[in-house]
Amino acid sequence: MSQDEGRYWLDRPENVAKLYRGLWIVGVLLVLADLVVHRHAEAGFDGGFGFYGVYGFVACVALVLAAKLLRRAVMRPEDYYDR
Amino acid sequence: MSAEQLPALVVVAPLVAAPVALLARRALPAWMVATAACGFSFVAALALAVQVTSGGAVSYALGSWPPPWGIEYRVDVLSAFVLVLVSGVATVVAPFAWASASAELERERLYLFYALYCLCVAGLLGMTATGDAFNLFVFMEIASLSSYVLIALGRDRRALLSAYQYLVLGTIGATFYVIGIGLLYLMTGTLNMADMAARLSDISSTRPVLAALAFITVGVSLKLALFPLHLWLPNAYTYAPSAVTAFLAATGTKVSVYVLLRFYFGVFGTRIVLEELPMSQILLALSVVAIVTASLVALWQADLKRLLAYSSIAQIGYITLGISMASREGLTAAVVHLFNHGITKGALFLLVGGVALRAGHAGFDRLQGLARTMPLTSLGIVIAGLSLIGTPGTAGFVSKWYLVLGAIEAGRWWLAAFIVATSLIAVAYIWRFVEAAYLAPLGGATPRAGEAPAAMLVPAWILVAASVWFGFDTSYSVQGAARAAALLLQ
Amino acid sequence: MIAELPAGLILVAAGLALPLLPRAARSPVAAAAPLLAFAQLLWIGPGYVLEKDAFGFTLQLVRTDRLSLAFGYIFTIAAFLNAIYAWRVREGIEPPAALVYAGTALAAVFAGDFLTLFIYWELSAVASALIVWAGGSARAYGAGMRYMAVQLGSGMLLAAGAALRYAEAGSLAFEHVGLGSPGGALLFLAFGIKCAFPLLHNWLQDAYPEASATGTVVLSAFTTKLSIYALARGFAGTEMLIWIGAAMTAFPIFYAVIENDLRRVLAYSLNNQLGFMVVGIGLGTDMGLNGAVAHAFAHILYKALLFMSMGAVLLRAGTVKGTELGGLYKSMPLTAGLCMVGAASISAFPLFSAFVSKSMVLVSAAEQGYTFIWLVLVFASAGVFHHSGIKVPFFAFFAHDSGIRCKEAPAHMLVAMALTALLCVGIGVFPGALYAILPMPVDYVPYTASHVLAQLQLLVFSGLAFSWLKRRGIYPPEMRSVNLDADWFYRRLGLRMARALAALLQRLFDAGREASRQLGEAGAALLERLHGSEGVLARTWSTGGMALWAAILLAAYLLLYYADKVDRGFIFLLILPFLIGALGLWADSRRRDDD
Amino acid sequence: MTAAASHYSYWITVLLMVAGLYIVIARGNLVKKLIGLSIFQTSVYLLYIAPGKLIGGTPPILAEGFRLYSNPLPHVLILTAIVVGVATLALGLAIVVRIREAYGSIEEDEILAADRAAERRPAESR
Repeated sequence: MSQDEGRYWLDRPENVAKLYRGLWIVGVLLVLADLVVHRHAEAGFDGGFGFYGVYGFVACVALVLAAKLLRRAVMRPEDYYDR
Repeated sequence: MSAEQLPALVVVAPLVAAPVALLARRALPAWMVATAACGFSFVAALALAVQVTSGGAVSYALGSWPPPWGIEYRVDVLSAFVLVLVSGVATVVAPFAWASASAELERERLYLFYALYCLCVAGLLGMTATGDAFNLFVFMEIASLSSYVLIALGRDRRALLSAYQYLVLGTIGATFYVIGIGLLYLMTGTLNMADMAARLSDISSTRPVLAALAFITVGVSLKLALFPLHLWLPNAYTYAPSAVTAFLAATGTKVSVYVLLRFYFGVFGTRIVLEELPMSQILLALSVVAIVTASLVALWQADLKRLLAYSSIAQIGYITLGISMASREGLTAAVVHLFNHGITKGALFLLVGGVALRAGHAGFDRLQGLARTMPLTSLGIVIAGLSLIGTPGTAGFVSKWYLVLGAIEAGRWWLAAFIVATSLIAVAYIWRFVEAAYLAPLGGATPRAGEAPAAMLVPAWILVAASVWFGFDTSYSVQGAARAAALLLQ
Repeated sequence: MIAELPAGLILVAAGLALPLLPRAARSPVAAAAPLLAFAQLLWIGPGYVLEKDAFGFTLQLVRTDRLSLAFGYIFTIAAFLNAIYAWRVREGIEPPAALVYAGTALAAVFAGDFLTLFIYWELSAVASALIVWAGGSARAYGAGMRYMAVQLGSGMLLAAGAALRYAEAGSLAFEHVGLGSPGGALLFLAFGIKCAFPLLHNWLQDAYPEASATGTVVLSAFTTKLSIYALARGFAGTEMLIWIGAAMTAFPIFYAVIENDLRRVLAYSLNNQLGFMVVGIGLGTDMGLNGAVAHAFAHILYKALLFMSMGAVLLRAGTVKGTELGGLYKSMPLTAGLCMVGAASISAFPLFSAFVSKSMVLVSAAEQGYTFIWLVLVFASAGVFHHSGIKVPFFAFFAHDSGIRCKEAPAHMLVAMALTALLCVGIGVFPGALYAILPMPVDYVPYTASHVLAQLQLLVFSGLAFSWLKRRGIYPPEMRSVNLDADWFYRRLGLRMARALAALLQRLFDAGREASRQLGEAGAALLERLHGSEGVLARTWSTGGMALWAAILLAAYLLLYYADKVDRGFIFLLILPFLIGALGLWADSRRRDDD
Repeated sequence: MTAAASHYSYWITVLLMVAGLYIVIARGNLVKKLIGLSIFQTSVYLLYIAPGKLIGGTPPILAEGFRLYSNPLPHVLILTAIVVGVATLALGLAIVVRIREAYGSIEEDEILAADRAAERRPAESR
């Protein structure tokens, strides 16, 4: 591992941070685009400003938190069924 | 040779071949005579089948005495169907018997084996072809006596006791049958079955006729190994020489089923048997018990041959189940299963015979990893086993399909579910073979001498192929059975 | 001549012939057969019927229309891509089983009646079980057994349903069925098992990841999509499907988040994608059905691509566990890129395939007023991106470097993946081609500014959620584990109950035996006493016992016949001999005991 | 004459039948079983032949002054049945001889016990 240290752009944490910040900028731009583009609502309320962005973010955070809870309930050692 | 003489020729060929084989006193000519006679009968039976399909029943008056005074040979759709099965299996088993019997029996006495084989074939064909009730008894005894001897020829000493037990039980069965015929003769004054049926219609509810029905039912049930009269069968099949087991399993009980059908529907008539008497309920109950118990017993057998013998008892249960429905579908199922199970079980016993030849016997300890040393044999057993289960694409499926159809037609949902559910037991016992042969490591007792000789493998695979073929092309089996069912219900 | 042969049987025949061919010819034949079948399908087109009389019915072996052809096309394409991907696998049961499996599934799609459908349904189940077993491990064996049992159970229900249906409707024709009758309900259940409805789903996550690298790719294409086809044919517009489908989209994603085995993650997402199709079928509108079929078409491709990339990882790195992988983009950059095409496709990025198919289902649900369902579907779409779009590529190719350095995937796998990726992008860019083969006329434009923007917002913020949780350390780490699912009921609870039941039965049996032994000592169970107590039905009987049965049966028959005709005296006369016989037997046995 | 007495041949038939069957069921000795079997078969001979004889009937030869003939057919049939019976008995005895050679006994329970013991032995040694 040491010989390719630094050879790869993604190995450097500051580059990853750049990507992360870039993604936020893209997100904000997309939400701002809601002001420009005429939104055609499918279900009535989804025409609102930034609906998809908020829903996507909240849904995924909720998903992961719920999954963490689920893991407490269902996780067993890997050889559970083999015993 | 005209078509009128075919019914007699079918029977006479192996009957004459028997003393010829005896006189030959050497194995090879005796075998050749036997094989040729079986082949001839097969061709004649096929010709008969064609004949009766297009032109109706063929009758032959023995010694030119017209029926009902003389003995009549009468072949209709149903009997032609059974004749084809019996002579066909006999023809396939004959080449197998050359290699198998040579290995299992003393060479000097082999010719006797082939003479007996001819007699047995002649007896079974005669039972099917004759239209005379007493003549049927005589042929039944010819077939039985020769099969007692054939079973006693098995290598294991237990074959002797099995043959003895079969002899006692078979004789009781045949005697019951002949008592029944005697009572019918007293009441009607005729032995010709068609004539008897005509004369019985007025007096069918009288006491002697009912007694005759009881005696004939029990007698024939003994012969066809209907639960609980099956007890002679497992040992007889297990310890008999392989060729004998295969032949008898494929034909012996089937011909008895034929006799039962003949008497129930052809002589006594549906009205008395199935409407006035609780016959169909008894038969249904016995069939259901037979299927469950025999299948379960099969599941725990330590020997594949014995396992298959018990499975035969269960399969006979399916046949009698079809009869008990007494509907078009039910009878079609019974007749088609009689045929399909005949070829399937024949194939299985032939293949197991190959295993027994290499391993001494077919105990499961000899089957561990068998697929590696005898791949073709193992594959054949699995394919025929699938047919036994009733997997789509095999002959067994066709039978089960009609059984289920018959059950549904009669509004008996539980019965349809029962048929499907019990097939699962068959899955389990066939799986035991798959597990041993394919999934287990090669066992110490597993034969390593390779496949059985081609002379044994080829006949076996012919029947395996047939049990797949008749799963796809049902034009012969199902149409023949449907015609036979229509004839019986007339 | 070739037109007379059902397209599926071309594959089956090729599969059966495969082991007989020289090794060098096997892979070309395996690849050529699907092309031949595809060409045949193009040639015969819709409205073709091939009938044959069997079992006393007229069976429709082949019946083509726009619905079955759409599935036919994609099945043959998938079989072709599989053959390329598995080019180097020439030995063993897997290559022939894969072709037979694809062929029987294809034939099932064109079955015009339930009997034909049932036959191919069962054959495809057996062939696919062989593929699971070809995985070779002990776990694959166990999973294969469970898989086989479930699939055959589905077949059994199908047979029972078809039989009931025949009794109800008098016909075996495979047309719209509906839930209104017991037969319909059984068929629904049969299809539902194969479609991995919630609680009936576990065979999928259980078995697929245990197959070999190539085997899982094959498995992912056919079984479930066959059931999607069957549902679309028989149960379009059944409202219950909407709710079932919505549940299917939602619950697997929770499991996918915490699952460690990346192929199992994909199996969960497979389940989730099926949900979208089931909802579309349940809606039953033109657009809903079109969406279901289009999504099935697109799904087979991108799911195959994802499984292919994970197969390549399994082949080169030896594992697909999230805990053991990471940083593979350095060794396998092409595979990583192709995997991301698949990830983008399943996540429905604009210009990728699911964008043009899945949205039809969503729009249709919204149009029908199923707002709650619509919300669930949008949530599930975000979730898909989360686990299949991000998690799978991230943990395999990026994340922290696991230190694994291996070779790039072999050329034939890369070719197969590239072809599949090309198709995924092609559908995304030129949706018209896919829309042209859908069963109903299409009146839908996927590329509107509003739709593209909404989708991008959803995906980008899902991605942001992932990165944010990851950077905050909230995201659950990958752990080596087994997660309990509905299969616990039969793998644990069922097993324990079966064992307990067996013990109970054993005890009852022992007690019964003891009781009957005591009865026998009292002289009541004569047979028992004569013959000992082990395995009454199974052991060799004495001749006397056998003959006694004959006598008993005779007496029983006579009694039954005469029951309503005869005076009691006569019956007594008939029984008397047998009573005497039984007494004699008993006396005889006593005598011998005394000796 | 009462009905029962006038049909005395039937009673003898039933008696023979039941006696024969009883011996088959109750006797463990293989030879005795065969004797029982023969008695059982004999009952059938009587069942057929007795009704064929008419009281006052003569052999069926057409002649002046005789109008009542006995039925000859049952005799012919039973001739066949007797042949079958003899063949069965002979074969049965032959098998018993072989059984005696193989097991050293003709008592069925001893033979079954020997078989059972032989089956159990390999199972225990395993």
